[in-house]
Amino acid sequence: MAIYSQILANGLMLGALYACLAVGFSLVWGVLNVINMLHGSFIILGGYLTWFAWHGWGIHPIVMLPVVGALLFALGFALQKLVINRVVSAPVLTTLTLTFGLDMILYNVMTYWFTATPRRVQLDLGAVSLGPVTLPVDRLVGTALALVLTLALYAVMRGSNIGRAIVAVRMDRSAAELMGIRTERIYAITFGIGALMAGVAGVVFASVFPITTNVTGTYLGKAFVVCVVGGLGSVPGALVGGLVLGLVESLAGHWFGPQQAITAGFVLMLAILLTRPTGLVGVRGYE
Amino acid sequence: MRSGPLAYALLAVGILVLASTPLYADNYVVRTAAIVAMYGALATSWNFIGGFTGYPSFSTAAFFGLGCYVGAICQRAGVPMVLAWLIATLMVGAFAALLGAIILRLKGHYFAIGSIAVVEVCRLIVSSWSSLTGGGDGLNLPLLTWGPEQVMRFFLFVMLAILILSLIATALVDRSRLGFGLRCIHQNEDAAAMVGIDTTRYKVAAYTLSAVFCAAAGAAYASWTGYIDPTESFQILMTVKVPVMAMLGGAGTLAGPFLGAAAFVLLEEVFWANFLDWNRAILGVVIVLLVFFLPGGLLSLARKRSAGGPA
Amino acid sequence: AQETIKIGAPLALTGGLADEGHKQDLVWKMWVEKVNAAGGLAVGDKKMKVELIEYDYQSEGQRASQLAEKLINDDKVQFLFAPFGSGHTKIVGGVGERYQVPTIACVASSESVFDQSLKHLFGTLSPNGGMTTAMVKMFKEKFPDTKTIAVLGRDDVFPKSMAEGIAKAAEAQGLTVAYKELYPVGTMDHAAALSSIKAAKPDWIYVSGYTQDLILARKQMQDLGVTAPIVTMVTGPSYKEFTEGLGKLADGITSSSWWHHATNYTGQGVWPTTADFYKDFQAKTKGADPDYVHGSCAAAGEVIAEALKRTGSLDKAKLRDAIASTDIQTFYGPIKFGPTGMNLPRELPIIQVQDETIKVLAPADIKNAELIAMPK
Amino acid sequence: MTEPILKLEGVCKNFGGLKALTDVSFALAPGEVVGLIGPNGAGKTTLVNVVTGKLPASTGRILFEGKDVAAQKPHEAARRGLARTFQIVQPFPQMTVIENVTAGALFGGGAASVGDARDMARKSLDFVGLAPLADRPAAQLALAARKRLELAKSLAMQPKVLMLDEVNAGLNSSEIDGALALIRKIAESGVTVLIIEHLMKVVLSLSKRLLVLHHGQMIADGPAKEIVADERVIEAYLGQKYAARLKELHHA
Amino acid sequence: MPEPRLDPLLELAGVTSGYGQIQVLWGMDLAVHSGEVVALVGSNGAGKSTLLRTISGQLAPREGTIRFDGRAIGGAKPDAVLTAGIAHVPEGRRLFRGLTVRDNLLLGAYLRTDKDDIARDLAWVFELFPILAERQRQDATTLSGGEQQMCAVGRGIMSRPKLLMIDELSLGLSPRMVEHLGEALIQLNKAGQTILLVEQDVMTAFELSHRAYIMENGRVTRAGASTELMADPTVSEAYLSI
Ligand SMILES: Nc1ncnc2c1ncn2[C@@H]1O[C@H](COP(=O)(O)OP(=O)(O)OP(=O)(O)O)[C@@H](O)[C@H]1O
Ligand SMILES: Nc1ncnc2c1ncn2[C@@H]1O[C@H](COP(=O)(O)OP(=O)(O)OP(=O)(O)O)[C@@H](O)[C@H]1O
Ligand SMILES: [Mg+2]
Ligand SMILES: [Mg+2]
Repeated sequence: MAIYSQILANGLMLGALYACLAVGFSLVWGVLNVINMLHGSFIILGGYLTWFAWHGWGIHPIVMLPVVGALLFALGFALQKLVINRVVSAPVLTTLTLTFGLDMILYNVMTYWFTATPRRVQLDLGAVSLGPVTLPVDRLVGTALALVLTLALYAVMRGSNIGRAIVAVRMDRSAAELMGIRTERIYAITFGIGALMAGVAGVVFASVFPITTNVTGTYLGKAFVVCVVGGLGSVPGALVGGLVLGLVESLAGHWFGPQQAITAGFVLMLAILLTRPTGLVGVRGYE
Repeated sequence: MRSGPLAYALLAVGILVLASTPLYADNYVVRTAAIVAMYGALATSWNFIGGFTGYPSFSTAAFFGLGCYVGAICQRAGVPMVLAWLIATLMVGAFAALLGAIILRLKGHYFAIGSIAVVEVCRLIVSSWSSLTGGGDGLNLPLLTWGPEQVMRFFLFVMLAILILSLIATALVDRSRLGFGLRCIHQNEDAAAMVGIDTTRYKVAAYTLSAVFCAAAGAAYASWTGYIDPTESFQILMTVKVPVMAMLGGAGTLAGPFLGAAAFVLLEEVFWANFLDWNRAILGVVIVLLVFFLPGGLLSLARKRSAGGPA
Repeated sequence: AQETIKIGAPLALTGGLADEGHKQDLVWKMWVEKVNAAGGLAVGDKKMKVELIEYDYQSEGQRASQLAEKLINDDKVQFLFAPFGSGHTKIVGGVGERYQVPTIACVASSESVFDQSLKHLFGTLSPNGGMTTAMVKMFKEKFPDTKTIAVLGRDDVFPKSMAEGIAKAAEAQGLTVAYKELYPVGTMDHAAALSSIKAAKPDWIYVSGYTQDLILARKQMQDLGVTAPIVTMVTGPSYKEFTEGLGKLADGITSSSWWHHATNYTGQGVWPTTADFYKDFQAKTKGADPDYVHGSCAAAGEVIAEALKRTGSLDKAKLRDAIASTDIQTFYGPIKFGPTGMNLPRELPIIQVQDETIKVLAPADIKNAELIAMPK
Repeated sequence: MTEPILKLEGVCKNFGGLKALTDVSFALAPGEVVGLIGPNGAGKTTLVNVVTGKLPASTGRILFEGKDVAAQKPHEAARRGLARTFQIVQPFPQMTVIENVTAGALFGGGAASVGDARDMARKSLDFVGLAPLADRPAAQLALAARKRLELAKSLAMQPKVLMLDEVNAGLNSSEIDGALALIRKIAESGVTVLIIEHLMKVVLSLSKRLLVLHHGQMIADGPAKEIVADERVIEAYLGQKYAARLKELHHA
Repeated sequence: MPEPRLDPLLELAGVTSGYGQIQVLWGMDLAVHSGEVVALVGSNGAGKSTLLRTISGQLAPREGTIRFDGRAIGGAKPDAVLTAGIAHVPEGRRLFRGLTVRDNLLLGAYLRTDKDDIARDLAWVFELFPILAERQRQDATTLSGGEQQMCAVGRGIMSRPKLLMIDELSLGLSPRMVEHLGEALIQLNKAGQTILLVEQDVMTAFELSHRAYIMENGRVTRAGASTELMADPTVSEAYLSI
């Protein structure tokens, strides 16, 4: 029994990190209808910035959170404004190819500058015990941050003028223009928010996982799975998707061995794709 | 979409150039020609589902990888090489038909994701089924004992044969009821069903066609290199690269995917040889520029020239 | 007519193995520089300069084989250096075999690579086997209470063979294997496996994988309170990235390696002693420590030098036979290839991180510390 | 009365909790032209979708030539001779007009080859008067022509029953007059026609019999004259003012 | 009805416009005065929607001038035109799926920052169309066609425009629904709203408007008071019938 409470706790904490990793990707995909192949690299970029600040100047990751967020927002905004906006309404294959090409560039730049060495912010905050369950403090903080950030994003999407404009542009670009919405700007803001969330996830990840350019593909794959499981383009979807994936991987790892954990995640995703394409809590309209 | 004499001429020239490389060039050029033919076959296969039908499939690496493994396992069990390739082609084709019946219910981005997931799941399953596949250790195949030139020529002609078969299939489909139906589905699937097209069957047929040539190429490739492992056989990169090649040449056309593959492979050659640290980034830049300035693919250039404007 | 000796190397400069690729690149360039500064390599009685031709194969096996062919056909190299890792070595070795180009593998240690009768492939690392039996024996001796072992290995050629090897060796010497699983490439989290290991309460935890897997595993062990008197990670502590990434957490971790700069070998070549190599390396990298990849790759050059000297010609078949009969001493240790082309087994260093530095526990002649239990 | 060609018995269709169709029953005799009217959201398009297999019925039977076809797929419906047009026109936009119609002939009309289908398509284009635009891409057509293309495509399928979902919406009076003549011609060739339209002029001038859907229920089925005077229909659909206008017109 | 002012609120002179190589408008002249309801009728493809798109900035005029409220707005971007005071209710309603009725209405006020006034206008829209108040938490695209049209008009009103342009008020609506919406428009106009109405159903258009323009092939062919046009036999011949 003790082991199960531990497995569940592991799953939930991992799941929150997954949610954090995926929410920006989901937003960009849902709103811009662009599969952002750069997302994994954005996360790693955020992680590297955090690591260098910590390693070089001893700046605490918490301080870097807003800094990295702002930098990646700017990067995302600029990329969308100057590059992606030119083909934003083209078919899937075109936008995907474009972001794939951009990712090749960013990836190459990052391996050149940062090398592929795994780096880690050694905060090592220890762990707390709740009865039989051991909870690593950095993951707890990461979980809390992930929740706070996704909720903040949710609030922005639901309650603010910008949030409404983002949905409107997604649903009907030319009608949105008639509302006075500058669609290209909204696209750039959305992409910026996506990059911001990726960067912030990178900050959290840098203190929890070893960061290296090798894992950009893995992160991207996780983001895919989380989005599909939870439901595309919706913030609560990313949260639910992340948690479910974390739990499934954790339980499958325990029952069938770590070799099957990732397979279980993908199988879950395929099952959901086929039975409930809108995801567990997906909003209609993003198909 | 109709392929004119220009396309056929380009194809004939391209294939002749590839086939004649052993006459005048060294073995590495012959190898590059074989690789061009192989990617040409992969891109031409992809064209059935991605170009004709408009379904952004990223399953290529799954079919290629399964082809590698089925072929390798058969060969290790003592099946003669060419027969092993045939078995691989048929089995993967059957697998694609079954899989297609399931995942072709998805559309757009969802289909894209589902088809990528297929690659990952295949890789994971192959990798954990060690008793059959050797898991992470991979599998060794009997190496051909001929000299390097003979081996290379042999595989050049094998890959060319697969390419030519895929092109013939494309030309036949293009003129048939199937091709017409697939194009209708591409344009408007609801309307296609309403005029009496059995969309599920047609899509499954396209998906299967997109698999068989990949499987054949994979099985032949495995025999060629003599060693396969899960990471090399199921490469996400290949699965993205092949559609990019098709787009580069012109998706949905007869000659486009092959030309795109040739152009892409040659570009890669140039960049590796000359830019050690930046080859990936430079290729990225090229892709970005292509998306911007040549969205219809290389063939659209030729078409503009010859037709003097958009049709 | 040939003016230079050409050695070709497909390298992973980008992609998953970029770090390893850059290490190989670094020492090979060091070696070539040093050789050419001394006028080149002796071929019989004349000296010829060495040229190293590298291409980035982006950590993709298909491309590695393609570039190996390019090196042979276009660049007409006389020798190939195989890239990092058993899988890619196998691929490049296959190409070398087909063209009968001698290929030196310096970072492949799985016997499975060398058992397929590739007559032109030679490996400077000793077989993995040397890393398991001796280790079990030593740990049992020092810590007689060691009864159970938990093994977690990455599903990839080398780490998998290590995981399997250690489990077999442990069982053979009377230990119980309490847990043994492989994790797939691309695993982001070890919590589930570690929680199961924790429940099994083993006396010895053995994890194999690449540096980033191992850093994560160690960190999560700490987080989840998973401990054992002995924790071994292969090949973690052999790399400085591992200790750098973990800091204090690395303390107490044991491992084995093929080579360590604390050894003191004397032999032939541009670096007659281990100390010479160490000094040059430190100068080149502004104070970094080399690891076994650096050592083994640098020594690979000496194999070629020796073969050229002995044959005095560039005839590939003669060179191959000369390499097969190599029997030299180098700063890296003795190199003598067995019938499969692999360097002969020898007693390999068992190491442990103590106070964030690497200590050698065995073999006796280079030992500089005693095994200690993992700090709690 | 002859054996009905199409007959619905107790057809229901739910979307989650929403009852889009409740217990709908009616029958069409071969060659009949019937109008289907009802307020927005009454379920008219849904009815067409259910009959043509685009949506499965929740319960109920759909008999086509006496055979229960409730479980059919859209392409099966098309091959049986149940053709429809879409309220929002659905051409194959990048194909030419003739290719669009060829698709109808090839797959729904049972043409033996692409060549035969092309010949059938030409006839169909001549019939609707689109022949001059045969080689234009469908996307370039103006609305009226696009609606006629929908018609031509359906006709090429050699339908026995043709369901027209607002083919005249958005057309002006002279265009409507042209369309009316066309539909009459189709009906005369023996095709059973079900017309869905909000334009009473069209419905009344073509069909003697009207069906009225309201909130998914069939609230009236009978001769057009009686229906337009029915209080429930006026209340639910026509509105008093319009009904008055209609009455004036009848008197005039 | 309020007395129309003399100097036009919106004035087009010689406007040409189109899509890519296709020219649709060929020298359009048109004026709308404050307080008026002006109808624009004409056959399919005459260019009515194109005209509205050109005014609202979705298309740039190639030649000619568009003046609004004393300023030239030709070629301005949609957000600038909206700020100047023109709202465009597009053909086919175009409500935003995934957003509630209320959110759709609020998007009409996207460029406004006066919170209190927005709330007041929202209340006024709900008063005008009580059904929307009832359904305000519902996804807008699940409304019936007529309700959607109300929501679209309401969304236009929410920008508090000086001129409200409505494209195809009655398209796909039942006669009863058209009647209902017409009444709402008259009420709106009585409250001072200037309206430019594009309408296929000429009868409805004439009934609702003070003046009307008849367009053919991108040009104005007739213009005048609606009652006069309705009485004109040549007009009724071509356009009027039930
Ligand atoms: N796929 C669907 N999912 C959920 N609800 C639907 C779906 N299709 C239609 N509906 C709902 O069913 C009801 C009937 O719609 P339908 O389109 O059949 O009406 P209609 O009579 O054709 O209206 P109109 O005259 O406006 O075209 C509406 O409330 C509509 O919102
Ligand atoms: N996006 C577009 N691209 C190219 N041509 C267009 C486009 N939109 C409309 N057209 C063409 O412009 C002409 C005028 O169209 P417009 O929509 O303005 O007409 P309309 O008077 O509003 O007609 P309707 O009554 O059908 O709404 C038509 O010939 C149409 O085909
Ligand atoms: Mg309808
Ligand atoms: Mg219009």
